[in-house]
Amino acid sequence: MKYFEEDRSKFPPKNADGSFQIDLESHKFTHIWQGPQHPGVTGNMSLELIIQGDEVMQCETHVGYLHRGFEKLMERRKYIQCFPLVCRICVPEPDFNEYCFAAGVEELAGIEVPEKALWIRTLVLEMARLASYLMWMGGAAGSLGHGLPGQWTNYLRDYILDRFEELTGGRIYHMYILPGGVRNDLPEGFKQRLLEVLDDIEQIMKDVKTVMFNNTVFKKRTQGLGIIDPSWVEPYGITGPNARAAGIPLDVRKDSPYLKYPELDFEPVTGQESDAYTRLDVRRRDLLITVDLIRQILNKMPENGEYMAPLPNVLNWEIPRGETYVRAECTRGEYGYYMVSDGSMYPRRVNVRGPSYTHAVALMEKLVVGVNIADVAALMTSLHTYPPEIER
Amino acid sequence: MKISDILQPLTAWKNLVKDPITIKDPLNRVAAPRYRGFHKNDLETCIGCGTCEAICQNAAIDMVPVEGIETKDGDSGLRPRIDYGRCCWCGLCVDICTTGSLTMSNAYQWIDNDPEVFRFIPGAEEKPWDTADKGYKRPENYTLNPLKRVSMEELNPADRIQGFMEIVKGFSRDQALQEADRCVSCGICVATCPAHMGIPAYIEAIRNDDLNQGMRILYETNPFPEVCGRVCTHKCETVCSIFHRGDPVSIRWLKRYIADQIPEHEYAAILDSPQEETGKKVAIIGAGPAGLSAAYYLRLQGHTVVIFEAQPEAGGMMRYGIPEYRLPYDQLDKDIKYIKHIGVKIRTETRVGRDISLESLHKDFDIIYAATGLHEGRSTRAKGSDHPKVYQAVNLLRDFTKGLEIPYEAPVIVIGGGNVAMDIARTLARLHMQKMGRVDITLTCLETEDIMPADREEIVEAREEGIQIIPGYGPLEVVSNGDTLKGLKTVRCVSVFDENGRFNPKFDHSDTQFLPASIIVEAIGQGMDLSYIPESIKKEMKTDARGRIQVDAYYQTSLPWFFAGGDIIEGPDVIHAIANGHTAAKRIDHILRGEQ
Amino acid sequence: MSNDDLKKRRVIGPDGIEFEVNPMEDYFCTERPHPESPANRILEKFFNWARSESVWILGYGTGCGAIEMRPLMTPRFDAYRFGIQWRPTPRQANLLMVSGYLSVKTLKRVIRSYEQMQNPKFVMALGSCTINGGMYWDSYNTINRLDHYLPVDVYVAGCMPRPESILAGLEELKKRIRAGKGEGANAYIENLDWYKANQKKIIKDWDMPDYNW
Amino acid sequence: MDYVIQELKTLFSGQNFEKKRGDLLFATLDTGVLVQALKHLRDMLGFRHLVLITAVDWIEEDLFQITYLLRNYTQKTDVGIRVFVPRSNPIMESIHTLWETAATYQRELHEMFGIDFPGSPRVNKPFILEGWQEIPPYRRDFDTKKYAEETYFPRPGRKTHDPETYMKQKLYPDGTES
Repeated sequence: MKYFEEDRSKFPPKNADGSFQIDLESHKFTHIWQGPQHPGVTGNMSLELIIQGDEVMQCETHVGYLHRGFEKLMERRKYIQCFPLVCRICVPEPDFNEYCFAAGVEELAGIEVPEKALWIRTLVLEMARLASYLMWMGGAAGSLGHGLPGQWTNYLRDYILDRFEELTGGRIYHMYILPGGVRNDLPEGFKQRLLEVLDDIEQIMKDVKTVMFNNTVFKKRTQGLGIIDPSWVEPYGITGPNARAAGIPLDVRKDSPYLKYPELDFEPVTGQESDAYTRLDVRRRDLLITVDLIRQILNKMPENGEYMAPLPNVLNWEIPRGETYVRAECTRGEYGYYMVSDGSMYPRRVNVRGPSYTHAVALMEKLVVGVNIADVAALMTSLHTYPPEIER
Repeated sequence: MKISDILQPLTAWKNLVKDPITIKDPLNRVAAPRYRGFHKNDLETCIGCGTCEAICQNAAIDMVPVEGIETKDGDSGLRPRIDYGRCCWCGLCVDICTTGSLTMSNAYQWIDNDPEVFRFIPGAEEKPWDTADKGYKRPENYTLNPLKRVSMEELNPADRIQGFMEIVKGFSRDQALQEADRCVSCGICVATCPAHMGIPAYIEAIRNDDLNQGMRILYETNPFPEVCGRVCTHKCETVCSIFHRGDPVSIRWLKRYIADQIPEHEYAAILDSPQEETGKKVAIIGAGPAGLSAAYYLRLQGHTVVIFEAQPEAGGMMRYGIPEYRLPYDQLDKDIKYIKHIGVKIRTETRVGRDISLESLHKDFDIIYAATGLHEGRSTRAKGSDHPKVYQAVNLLRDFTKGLEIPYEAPVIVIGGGNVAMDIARTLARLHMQKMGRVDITLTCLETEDIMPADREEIVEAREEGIQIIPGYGPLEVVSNGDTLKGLKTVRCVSVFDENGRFNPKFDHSDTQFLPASIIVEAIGQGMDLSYIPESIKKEMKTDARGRIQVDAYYQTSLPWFFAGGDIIEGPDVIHAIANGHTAAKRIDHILRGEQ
Repeated sequence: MSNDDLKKRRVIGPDGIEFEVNPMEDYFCTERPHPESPANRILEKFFNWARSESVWILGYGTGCGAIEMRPLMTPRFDAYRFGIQWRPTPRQANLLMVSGYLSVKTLKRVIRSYEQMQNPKFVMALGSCTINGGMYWDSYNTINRLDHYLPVDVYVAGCMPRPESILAGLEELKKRIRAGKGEGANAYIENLDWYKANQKKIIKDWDMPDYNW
Repeated sequence: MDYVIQELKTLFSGQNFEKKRGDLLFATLDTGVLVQALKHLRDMLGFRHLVLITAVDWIEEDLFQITYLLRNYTQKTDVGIRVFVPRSNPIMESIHTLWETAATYQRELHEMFGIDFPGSPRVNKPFILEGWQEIPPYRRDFDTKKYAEETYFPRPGRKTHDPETYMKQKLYPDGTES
């Protein structure tokens, strides 16, 4: 949807691959950096933009500001020592890392995880999804100068963090899903307190829908913005809500069910328009599904049972030679761990596939061309990218 | 554009009348009961094993000495110091802590402008959160290292009582790997082992499946792996850090596993051969563990070593004291043969003082090392204990090993609560079974069961084999009728040691028992026979008030050419004997090489 | 692309006139900064009080700690009630919050951001990583000790420090400012050579002026 | 999965098939046939989603393993294709023409392992690192701890003691019983 016609005759000629021919020295273009120190980028990354007027002609994503070399560090740590490390790879929802790493180790070492632990893991992953969505929702509203929903969702997220704190002992980094199970049982009265938070969330999400999604300004700015063609999903490796908003129901929870998802009743949310508004709306509805899933989990979870499989001495833990790939559906799409073991006490190689890797680099660079400079931030948040999982 | 889309958002104003959700006093907010906050350490419980340091992936923990904490058996005297410039509060150190001393409080505020201060020894440096009762503790039913021992296959009592077959089967490869896996390699045990064997190192060799390396480590400090792998008193296991929360690592059985797996003929290829001949000569009196151990290490240095042994075969108490079901002779022979293999000469049935004089040895050899052991039984000196049917355990065990007939008429009473008493009782039990088809043996001792000096498993196994044990009674009188022994009158012992810890039993004479017996065996301790040392030499040697030879830390007596070691110095214990044989050998080697 | 922008070159302007640009000299001030001496004592006390009550944080999420900024900015912890707020540009901020580890790439940007901030300015370091490397102590890409590169006023322990902790840290910072101890900016200028040497040792492609006014 | 094995075996002489969990298969192919094989997997067998490209350094064998992980969304199965290139001359054909997003992965591999993908867009441009002058950091012969200690000099004043040696010093310094 375009609201005014532009004079496109002054636009530069195009190259064979569809990109614009840009001659910076001609002074017809402006070369600006958005980020890393900029309120309009998600996290610590930057976009190098070339604009003409206020329209983006070319974009290059720069990452690496958060590179800590996890994959290298893991090679010199024992498996158990990698466990506190992995959750740091993605700050807003560390638990998917913990789960993928644990599941990979369990698969390579042949460990059977107790039933109760599987349930608790499912619960933790869904809680993480909730926390992450809620925080992102604030960012998405904020990127359009819409401060209010962020105030609401962030305090709701904080309630979830409080529940995390009493369950896992950690607020941001939970370090809870250990290879073999989880580190502790649910505390007393936990279910009740969590259910109360869920009620709050449902209540506030109604307001968020009214205030944000039904808001004319919001609609006008996001509808028609950054349309992902369904045919891009495969060449660009798009997963998660970004693909679902394009009408392609990709959801690891359904496609390759893990943990207790086969026993839970839900349908992946999809959209049709595939623009920023749809992506945001798909996430909002997915958030509500998560609330429902947590209720189901709490209902079906057995009261008692072991939460940890017996482990060998973790200080001398050698894992048989082999390789595997484990995936989980996080808020942004497919989160995966490719692990190679050489039979020693140290992993040979762990490769983390964060969904933002494809979304924030190749896809973003393509989508942002032709977008108004003021909408770049909104477009980015609509893709829901987290830089730490790109560069690791 | 719908008009409702413009008006609806205005409903947000309703929040104006809602209660605020802001935390009033965020600075003093208490964290969750499980919160992983700052560390606490109970310095009394902590043993400074350093496992927390080993698991910390951030290298945040240093083990440092702390004032007021002494280094002693089972406690390194070190305590963890945590660098909060490294810590990530994962709590793995708490999870792996072998004693459970390390915990976390739920305190979380530490602010300073000096980056150097974020380093502290929990427990030793006073912190506001030391008294916090909430915080992360290791959950129950959750452990990162297996606490249960791999069970050892043993003959069941009904089978083992039939003969002198070895009871303990030994680990299979899988079992050994699994048990070796339990070791956290803290090394606390090394100091307690009298021989200071490289325990974590050889356990690691088992884990790596490199038994040859394991063998080399064993022989660095102990040339009797087969013997010690079976009958060592395993003091190391009593201080094992895993013992604080679970079963100690079966260090003894793992040692045995290494030795058992390597056939005798491969020893020479694996182990070091003796160095070049030095031409120096050492005579050793007594081919027991101390003598043989000294001989082995002296021979390795290239000295000529001759051992003089009174008995027909080498081994000393290992052969003539320990029954075959605990230590099969072929295993003992395996160790001794290798010592002989490297060139140690053993002259058996040569009693110094009778067949050859000490003076002539002094003339022919540069140094003499005496390790003649404790082979004289001690009497209870109870009334009537000079009766001919009252025997000494050491004598019976020696005769039995030699293949001589020993008396066994039921009922038998054994007096004594130590391992020798158990050995003779269980040997006789086997004889009873073979000759009579039933066991009729009663063992009585001064000590109550909790302080009986015998190994726990010996007591349990003796009971399983049908031996009745009556602890807490002392012998009062041997009742006899001429040549026939009637039995033993005992009296209840109230306390064995006085307040100074000296042996001074007190009895309650109102509580006596009469135990019928055909023979009585005394097994309350052994004495030494030093008659081979001529008075002229003895006079020059420093002795204590009770006539015992005085030695320095290297087992050298006041005569520079005369060393003494083994049980006559240290009291009865195989591993001590082996250790001081090694110590003496190192000193002797120094002297022979003219070093100080 | 970025490095070429700062190279000295000849360009033709929109009006067709060719001229030389040398961005390093044209866009940046080459003069060395000077320490600022305090105003008279009573006035300085008042200034310090005012500064302490208006701590404006540069909204730059340098590391994981940035995740705890959102709760602080929002109603639950509501740091605004303590006079604290977040600003989008360095020119408007006086507190640089280094939220955890700094990769070399980020450090370069952090230095620029810090130097662009107006005096007096303060630095707060969050988490283990800024003290001694934290869990990335052996990483090839993250610094170990922040105090080698920037003058730090307050350290907050934790991984990550909770919002409550950060608030306590801010309270401590306020106290320091009021006591006249928030002299980090002057300390940085006084020891500029030392700081620059440290920075240049690890920022291998130093392509900016020594001091980014 | 058996038909995939069959096809890979007959058409591209694949080896070392390794089935994991029933829905994940690993196979080794020659570098020469890789692009054809990936194209075949994508167009004929429905493996249309490129999950990731990554490398493993087998320094002992002097080889880099490059793994291409593909997913079939209809069958819900994954195939991991391994190829090995020599460490001394690590060059691999680029597949950015098959999947646009492959270029990003290849750029990272070039930077982190030093594996070259001629023709891949921006492959020589630094991606994550900036001003890096050492050997590519993910290679196993790069010692990150040593580099970090030399470059970022950890805070001094720390000293630790090994319990075993410390107890020896304290209790039996000359190796003998006290």
